Amino acid sequence: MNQAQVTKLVSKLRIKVAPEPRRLRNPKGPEGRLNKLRKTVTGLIKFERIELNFNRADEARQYAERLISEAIAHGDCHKPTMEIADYWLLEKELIHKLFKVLVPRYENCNTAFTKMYRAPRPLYSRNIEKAVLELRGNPYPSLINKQYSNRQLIQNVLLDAAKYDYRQAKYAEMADKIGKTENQQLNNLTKKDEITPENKEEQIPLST
Amino acid sequence: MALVIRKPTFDILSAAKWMIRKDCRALSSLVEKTEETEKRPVGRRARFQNPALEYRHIFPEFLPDPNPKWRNSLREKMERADMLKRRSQIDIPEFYVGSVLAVTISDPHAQGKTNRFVGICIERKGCGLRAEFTLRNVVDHQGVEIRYDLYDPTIQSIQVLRLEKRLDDKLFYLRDALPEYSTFPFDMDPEILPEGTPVPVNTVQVKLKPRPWLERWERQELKGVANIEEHLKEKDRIRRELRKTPWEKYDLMKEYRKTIPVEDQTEIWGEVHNQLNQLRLSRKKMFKKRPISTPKPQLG
Amino acid sequence: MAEGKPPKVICVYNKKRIGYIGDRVLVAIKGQKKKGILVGLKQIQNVKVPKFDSNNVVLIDDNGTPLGTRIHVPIPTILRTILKERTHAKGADYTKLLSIATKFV
Amino acid sequence: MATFNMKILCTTLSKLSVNRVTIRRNAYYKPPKYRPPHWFMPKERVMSEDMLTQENRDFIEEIKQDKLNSQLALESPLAHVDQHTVQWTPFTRRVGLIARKIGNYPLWSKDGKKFQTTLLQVVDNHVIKYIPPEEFNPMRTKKICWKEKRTLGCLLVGSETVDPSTVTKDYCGIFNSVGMLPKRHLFRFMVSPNSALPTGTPLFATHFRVGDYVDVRAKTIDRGFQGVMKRWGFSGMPASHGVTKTHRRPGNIGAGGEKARVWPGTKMPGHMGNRWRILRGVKILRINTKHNILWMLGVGIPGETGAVCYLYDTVLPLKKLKIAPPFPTHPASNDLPLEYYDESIHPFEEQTIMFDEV
Repeated sequence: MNQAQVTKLVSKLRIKVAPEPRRLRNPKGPEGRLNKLRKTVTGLIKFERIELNFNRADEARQYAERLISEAIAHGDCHKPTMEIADYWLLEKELIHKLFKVLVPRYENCNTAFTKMYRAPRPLYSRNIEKAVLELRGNPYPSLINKQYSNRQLIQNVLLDAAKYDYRQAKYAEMADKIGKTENQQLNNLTKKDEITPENKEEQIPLST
Repeated sequence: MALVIRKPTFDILSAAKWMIRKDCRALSSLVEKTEETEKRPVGRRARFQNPALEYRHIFPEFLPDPNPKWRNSLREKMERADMLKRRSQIDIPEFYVGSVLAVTISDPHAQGKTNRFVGICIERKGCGLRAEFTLRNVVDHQGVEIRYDLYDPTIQSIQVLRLEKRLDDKLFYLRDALPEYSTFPFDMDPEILPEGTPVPVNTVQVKLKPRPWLERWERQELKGVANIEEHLKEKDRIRRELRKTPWEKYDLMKEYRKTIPVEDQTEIWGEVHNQLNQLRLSRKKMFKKRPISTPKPQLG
Repeated sequence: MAEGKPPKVICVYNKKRIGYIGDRVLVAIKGQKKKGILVGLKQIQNVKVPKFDSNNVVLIDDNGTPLGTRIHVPIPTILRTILKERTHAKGADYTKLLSIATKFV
Repeated sequence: MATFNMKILCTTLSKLSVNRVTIRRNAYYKPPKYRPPHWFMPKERVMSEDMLTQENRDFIEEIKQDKLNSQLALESPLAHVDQHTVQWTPFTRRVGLIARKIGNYPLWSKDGKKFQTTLLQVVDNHVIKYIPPEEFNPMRTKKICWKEKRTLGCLLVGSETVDPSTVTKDYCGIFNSVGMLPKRHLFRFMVSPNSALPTGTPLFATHFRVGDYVDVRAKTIDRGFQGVMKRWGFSGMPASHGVTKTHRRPGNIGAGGEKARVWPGTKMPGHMGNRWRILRGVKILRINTKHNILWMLGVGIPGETGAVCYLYDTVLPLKKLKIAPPFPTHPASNDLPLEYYDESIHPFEEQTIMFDEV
C-alpha cells in the first residue's frame, strides 16, 4: 500500500483508464513508446479526427485528455505546462491551437474531451482492430446519427402511453389516499364532538 | 374560389404553426439557457484553488493508494473513520521528512514499560492505517533506525522537537553520510515556531563517507548531498548517463496513476477536514501557555 | 572488533540457518571459534524493533556468561524477552549479557 | 385359399422393415449426469441501443426507483414467526451469506500485536426460495458423500439488487415469481430442513457473531498462464555458475524403467488461479451493523478486491459452533449497537494501550 504522490494536482479523467499502461512494444523501449504517442497526439490535435489501431488510439486518447486538462487547469503562463505541451506537440503552431482554440472550447465541458469509436472491420480478414479517435466539437459531420428526440419511434410512442397510464394510476391512488385521510379526520372529529363540544372552533380551521 | 380561399388559409396555418414552433423552441431554448447557467459547473481552475487541498501535505496518509485494483470507497471511509478515532486519542502532530521527533511507546519488553526514542524522520510511507515513519539517530557512535506505525495504539506520544523540511523527500543517504549529520541528543528541548510561520526548509548539503555506498546515490537526483562528484569514477558517470530516463518527466499517465485526482481529494478532505480542525483547535487550547523559544542554530 | 580482521559468523544455531536478533552463532575471531549472540543487525526488522548500521555480536561462552565486561552498542529491549524465553533452567543462562548492557534502545 | 392368404401375409411382413436402432449399451459408458441447477437461466443480455427520448428514460428510471423503494419498504417476514419454536442442535446446518471482499487494513490486539484483516461486506442478501429435500436432487458428483446430503434442503439466496433492464427476462422471472427485484448473484445453500427461511427475509452480517469461525469459499485471483516456480513453488535453477538456458524451468519430470512416462498430476506450467477454493476456520474480529461489514482475521481469503465470496459456518471440529447462534437468522432490528468487537481487539476510540509493571 504505497502513498499517493502529493506534489502535483491532477484533474480526474472522464474516460476509462486501464490499471496498467500498454507497452506498445518497439525497439526503443519506453522512450520509443512515448515518441510514438507524441506523433499520434500531434496528429489528433492537428486533424481533430484520425483513424488508427485500437491499442494506440486508446493510449493516445488518455495522453491527449491529460494534455488538454493540464492546459485548462494551468493556462499558458505556467512554465511546466508549456514544457509538457512543447514535448507532446511536435508541430509548434499546434501549441497556439491548444491554448487558444481547445482550452476555450473545453473550458466548461464536464464530459470527456475526445470520442473514440471502433471502426467497422472488413469481414473475411485477420487484420487488427481499427478505431476512429476524434476531439469533441470538431467541425466534421457526426459519424453516428442519434435519433434521440424522435417521438415517432414505436418504443417512444408505447412508452408515452405507458407513462400516461402510470401517472393516472398514481394520481388516482393519491386521490383516494387523501380521501381516506379526510374521512378519518371526519370520524375522529365526530368522536371529539361528544367529548368536548366547546373547543370545536380551533379544530375546524385546522382541518380545512 | 374555394381553392383560392383554401390556399391562403393553408399558408397562414403553416406560418402560424411555424411561429408557434419557433416560439416554443425559443422559449424552451431560453428556459434551457437559464437552466444551463445555473448548472454550469465551477470552472476547472477554481477547482484547484480549494484551500482544503493544502491538507494533503500535512495528512498524506488520508489519501488512499491510487492503485485502482484496491480502491473501494466504503473501505476507505471505514479506514478514515478509524484513523480519526485514533487521532482523537493521541495528537499526531504535523511533521515532514527531515523534522526531529521524540516518540514514546509503551513497550512490554522494557523495564519501565515505556521506551522513548529521539531521531530525525528519514522516511514517511504507507497510507491509511498502514502509514509508518522511520526515525534515525546515532547513539554511542552506532547508527540506529526504528520504524513506527503512525496509528499504532501502543504509541503514547509523538512530539516534534524541530519542525523542518529538507530538499529531498527521502533521507536514506544519511546512512552513508558522516555521523554528525544524524546525531541528536536525547534530552533535546523542543523548538516552538511562532504561530503561522511557514515550515522552514533546511538547505544543508550533507557530506558523504567515501565509497562503497549502500545505494548508487549518483543516479538519484539528490539535492541535499554535497560531495557526490568527488567520490565518482569515470565509469560511474558514464553508467549514470546510460541509466537516465529524461522522458519520464513528460509521461502524463504515469504521473496520473500515482496521484489521486482533485475531485476525489476534495471529496475526501470535505469529509475529514472539519473533524481534523476540531482536533487541532482542542490541542492548541491545551498548549496555549508554552513559552516560545527561538530555534538555536544547530548543525545537521 | 579492536584489531585484526572483523569477526565472521560461521554457523547460526537455528533450523533455517538465517540469523535473527537473539540467535546464538559460531564466530571465527582472531583464529579462534567463539560462540556469540546477535544483538544488532542491519537487516530490516519489524515495527518498533531497532535496526543498526552494523551487525553486532556479543561473545559468550557455553553457559552464557559474556567473555567481555562492557557492551559498547545499545541493545534492543526486545532482546530481554527473547533471551529470557531462550534460557531454560538447566541450560545456559543468556540473561547475564543483559546485566552488563549499558544502554537499551 | 390358405396359401393365397399366406402369400399376402409374407408380402406385408417383408414391407414392415424394422430398422435396427443401436443403443450404445456397453459397460463402461455412462451418460453424463452434469446439468445446470433447474433455476439456472441465462443472465447477461445483449445491450441494444434503443433510442428513447429523455423523458422516457427518466420515466423508466422513476419506475425502477419506485420498485426499489417498495422492495426496501418490504417488512421482513421473520418478524411474525417467533424465533424459539425451532431448536438449534450442533448438527443443524444454518444458511450462509454472500459477501463482497472490499479490501483489507490492520487492526491491533489488546497486547499491541498487529493483525491484518480482510473486510467483507454483506450486500443486501435476501432469501429467494426454499426447496425441500424430497424435491431437491442436485447434480451428483463423486466427491460429496450423498447419504447425509439427501436430508438437506436447498435455500436460494440472492445478493446485490441489479437493474432489471440489464438482465434477461427469464432471469427476472425467477425473482418476479417471488415478488423481488432481480439480484446480481444467486447462490444455493444446503441447509437442514428446520433452518428453512420464508422467501424475502433479509440476511445481515449479524447472522454470524464476533469471535465465530467461518469457512470462506471464493474463486482465487486469475493469474493466467504461470510457470512452475510461481504456480507450484519450485526453486528453479541457479542464475549463474555456468547454468545455460534453464533458470526457471521444472527440470526432470519423471523416472526411468517402467515408470518412463509422465504420471497424471505431474506439476507443470499452466493456467493458475480462477479456481473455487475454500478457506476454513477464518475468525471474525469485528462486525459493523450499519454497513453490514465483517472484519476477518488474515489476508488469505481467495479472490481480488471486489470479488464475491460465500460464508458458511465452519465444519472444523475444534472451531465448530458450540453455543446456539441466532437461529435461523438474526431478525432485522435497528436498535443494534453500531460495532461489535472481539474481546481480543483494541477498538480505536479507546485509550492508548498501557502495559503495567509485572
